[in-house]
Amino acid sequence: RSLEEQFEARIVRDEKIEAKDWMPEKYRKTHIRQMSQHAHSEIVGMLPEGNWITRAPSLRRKVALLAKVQDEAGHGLYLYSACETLGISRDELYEQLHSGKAKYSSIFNYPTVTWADMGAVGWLVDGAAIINQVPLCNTSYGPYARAMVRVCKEESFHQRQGYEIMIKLTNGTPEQKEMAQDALNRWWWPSLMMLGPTDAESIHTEQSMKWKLKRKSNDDLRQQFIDQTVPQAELIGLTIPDPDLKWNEERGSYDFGEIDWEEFWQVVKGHGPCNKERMKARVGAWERGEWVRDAAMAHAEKQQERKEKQAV
Amino acid sequence: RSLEEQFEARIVRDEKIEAKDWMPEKYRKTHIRQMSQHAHSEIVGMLPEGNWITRAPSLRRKVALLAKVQDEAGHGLYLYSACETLGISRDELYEQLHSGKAKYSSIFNYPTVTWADMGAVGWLVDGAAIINQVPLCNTSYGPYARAMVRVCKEESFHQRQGYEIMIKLTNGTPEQKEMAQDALNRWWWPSLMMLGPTDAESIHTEQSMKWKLKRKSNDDLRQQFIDQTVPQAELIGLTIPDPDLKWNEERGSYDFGEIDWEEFWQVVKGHGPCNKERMKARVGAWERGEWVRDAAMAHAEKQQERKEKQAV
Amino acid sequence: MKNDNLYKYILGIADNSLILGQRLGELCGHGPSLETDIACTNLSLDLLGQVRSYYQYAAKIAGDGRSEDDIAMLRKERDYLNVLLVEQPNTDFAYCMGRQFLFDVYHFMFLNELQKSTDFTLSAIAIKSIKEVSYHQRFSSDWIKRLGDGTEESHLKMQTAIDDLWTYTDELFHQTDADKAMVTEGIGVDITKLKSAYYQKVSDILEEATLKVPESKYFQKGGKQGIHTEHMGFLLAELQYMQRAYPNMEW
Amino acid sequence: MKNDNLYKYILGIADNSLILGQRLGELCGHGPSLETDIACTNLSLDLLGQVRSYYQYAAKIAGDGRSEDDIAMLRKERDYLNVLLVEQPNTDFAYCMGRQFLFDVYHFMFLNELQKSTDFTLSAIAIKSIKEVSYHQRFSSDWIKRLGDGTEESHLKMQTAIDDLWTYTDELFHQTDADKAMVTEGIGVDITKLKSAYYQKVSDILEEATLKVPESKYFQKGGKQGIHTEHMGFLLAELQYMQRAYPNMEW
Repeated sequence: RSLEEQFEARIVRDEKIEAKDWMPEKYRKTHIRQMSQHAHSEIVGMLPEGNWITRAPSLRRKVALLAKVQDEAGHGLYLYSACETLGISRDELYEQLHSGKAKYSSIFNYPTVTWADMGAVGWLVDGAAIINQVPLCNTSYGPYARAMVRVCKEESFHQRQGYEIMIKLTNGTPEQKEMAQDALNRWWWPSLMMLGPTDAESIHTEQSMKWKLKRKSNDDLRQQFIDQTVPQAELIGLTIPDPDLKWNEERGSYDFGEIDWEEFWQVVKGHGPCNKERMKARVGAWERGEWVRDAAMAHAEKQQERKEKQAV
Repeated sequence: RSLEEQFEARIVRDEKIEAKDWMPEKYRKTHIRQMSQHAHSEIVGMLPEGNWITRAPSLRRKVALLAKVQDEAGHGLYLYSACETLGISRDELYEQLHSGKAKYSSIFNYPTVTWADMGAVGWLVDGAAIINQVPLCNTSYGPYARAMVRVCKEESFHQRQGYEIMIKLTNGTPEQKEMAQDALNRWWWPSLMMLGPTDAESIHTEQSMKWKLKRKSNDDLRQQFIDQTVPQAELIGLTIPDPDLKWNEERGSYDFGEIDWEEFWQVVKGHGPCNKERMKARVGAWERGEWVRDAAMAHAEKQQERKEKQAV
Repeated sequence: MKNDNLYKYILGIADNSLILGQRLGELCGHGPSLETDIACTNLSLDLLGQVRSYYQYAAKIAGDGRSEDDIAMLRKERDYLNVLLVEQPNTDFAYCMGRQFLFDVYHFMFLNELQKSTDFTLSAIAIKSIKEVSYHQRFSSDWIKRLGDGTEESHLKMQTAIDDLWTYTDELFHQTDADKAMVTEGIGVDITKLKSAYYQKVSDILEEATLKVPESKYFQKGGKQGIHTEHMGFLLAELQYMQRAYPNMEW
Repeated sequence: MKNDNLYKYILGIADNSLILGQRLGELCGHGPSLETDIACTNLSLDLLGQVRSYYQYAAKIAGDGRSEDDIAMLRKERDYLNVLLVEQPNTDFAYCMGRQFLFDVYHFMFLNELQKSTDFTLSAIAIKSIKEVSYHQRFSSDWIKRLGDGTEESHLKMQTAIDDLWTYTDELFHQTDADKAMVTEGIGVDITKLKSAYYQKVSDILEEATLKVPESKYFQKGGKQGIHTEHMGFLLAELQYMQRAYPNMEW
């Protein structure tokens, strides 16, 4: 049997592919693309939440938010490392992000306008992310699968934390309730979009299914997200901003309204509310940090030289 | 008679010296030093007040503060222009400021910590400035004297405005009163120092008296300031932070406590609370603005060329 | 509120000038030259002066005891109705002048129409303000030309600023419900009618400045619905600090 | 307040960590590398965690119904008692690390003594915190060495930062009245006794980092009396924004 056939057979048997194993070039490339996109999303995702660290309304929330953003940085780190096992360097990955060649999740191109957005982002965005990611804990590429196990555990904690922010607001003053509803209004549709274009417009799907990089279609994931989230909203007295939302007894699922795909593509193409800001922030941090990274490198080299001299 | 003698005679007759007139080199240099120091003080003085523009507590106060800071910039402009009549360029003057060669009034090296400082600075700092400056409206060098007439008129408006801020605070809530008293506590001694070192330590004075660059000694000016300000403080229920302050019936003046000259010299030598910050702000603005000034110059040259071509 | 549409209409106008005035106020003492410092402070002064008239009028209409300062400084971020353009940060002098220019051209056209308002107060404010704004427009247009047709560096910086800020221009012409109601009543300006003249005027000046007119057809919106960029919260934290920390006091 | 000195003593400790934690929080997502971002967030987390214990204790002592958040976020600028050092801005990474280092060395020595406090709560907080702060000190010292003995550029930047920040070190050892009272009661640390060891330790590390130990004998003070630098007001405007804008709510 060819290498390729052996490889495919391993995947079918649910064996994990490891970094040193033979793999088709396309598998490698597709994984680099998806994993780096995922890593970039974690890193860019630090910005909209980081925006509220200095203004968090209580010390408890400030600490929790810091911890959450730190977790995201940690996720970025695992995922970049997993990506590096496929023979691409961190610098190359950053280069792809900064040049706009690599994508990241479009949701992070929306602004966090009020404190309630910290709740909505945790509840909805992390909620949608988990739905996307849980199946990846069993994906075929070992380093990715293991990273996802760790990521998912933390994400579900973040989601609960976000939902808890919303509970607190909806149990609060009328102003706080309004703030919570407003956040839901603004984040609902972008969260649905987060699960990707409709199946009709989605590319790469079949191949990705085979490699277990994708186990359900975008539309199925979206339906799952909606069916899971609507009761959570109802429970805390919030209204989903979709007049067409209705329980479909027959399907055992919610019917929902039309998604504004024009907005989705505008944001994906780089014209969302914060695309420019996010890239400015990332590129700015990278450029301002260059002398620091250079210094760390130079220092490490000096230390190495000294050690070698001592050893002689 | 020598040129020098004729020159001195004109000054004695209270004639104004103009830019084109002959003058001794030392006269020119002393004037450049004093006028530029004065101009620099206006420019640096924009910073501690500018610090509160975005946080002024009402629209009316915000507008008044903006107008005041704008006036200071205007004073800087007249004074630089007056200085330029003596054959030094604005760029050279800035260079002297930025390199630390030229001084500016030390009072602007104190931070403006609360809104009440906008009152205290107007009342005390502009008050002391006026006492310094009014005699200069009759100084011998024409361009300086004329600039000072204009400056003094506006300064006395600023002083009233500052005092009015203090009145409003002292008529306000206990918190506001406390804020006003606190500002007086912090600005009182630096304001006294603003009138210069004691006569014993003051240099250049005799020559400056002759040229009418100075008409009273520092200690006399200080006494005048104290005698004028103490009743103003009493009127609005504020306490001068000097336990030794006491009306001296015999002298018809207030006796007052020891000034901390060590602090004065520390600040003059560049080690006050904000010396570094102020210079960073000025130098930073100048450096960040270089490309703008270059562009304006380049554009003006292009326009000139076009005009000349059209004329041909 | 009885005159809810009029109230909101006034806030929409006033908030633009308040937020732009606040941004200009940040510059004070930090500009590229003493002359520009004076001029920018002047723009800020003019705008905040106009703003006071608007908020005083809004306070009268609201009739609920709130003062001009309460209205200007004690709303929540979601209740500020300014366009996103004016809240953009002072990234560099090219951004400051670009933002100013793109707003001034609109502002002038808007006031020119508002002069004809059947609302006497609004018309009076417009008549008083338009002279100032005419100067603003001249000032910022001149700088666009200077920087656009100055050095290579300034050309590049000016073009970058215009390209970035362009995305916020379309919102200037979005009508809110309050806008529509006020147009119907003869009080408000039909801003949709100003759009083509605006882009014509802006394009003419950009061309004179040897700058490219951006071709992007993607625009941002939200300010008029109170959904602002992430810069706004920090601006408001400063603007509101004293009123929030010392409530119900006179200054 | 009955225990006024103890209350003020706790605030003096807690405010240092709160303000430094806030400054570190600003950096989040904007650092020179992902690893430093994680580490700086960690410092911030540790400090703010410690801060909560202190303010909870202060709230108990105050006994006037105020919560930890009320104390942390609802005082006026003049009532914050942190040293000027910790409020200095994130000018660049050299300043961030310089500020951290100059504080960490002090903080470690301070907690080391506070462990022996006769006040059970303070001693417990110190015991819990010192492990974290020992790591902080190692982290910032390492960066001082890396940047000092890195490239020419980093050396220059690190030296500039140390020179600028040096002026704020003396204040660390100024005793307030509350400090003195607490020392007498066996609760507080006699910080004057830490001074020479501090400068020795700092100098050793600076020398290892090939940096010059600044010689200036001029120092700034004021923070411990609530007279802060002009940076502080802007920091507080953000820190307090939500508590001020939405008073008396639970989050």
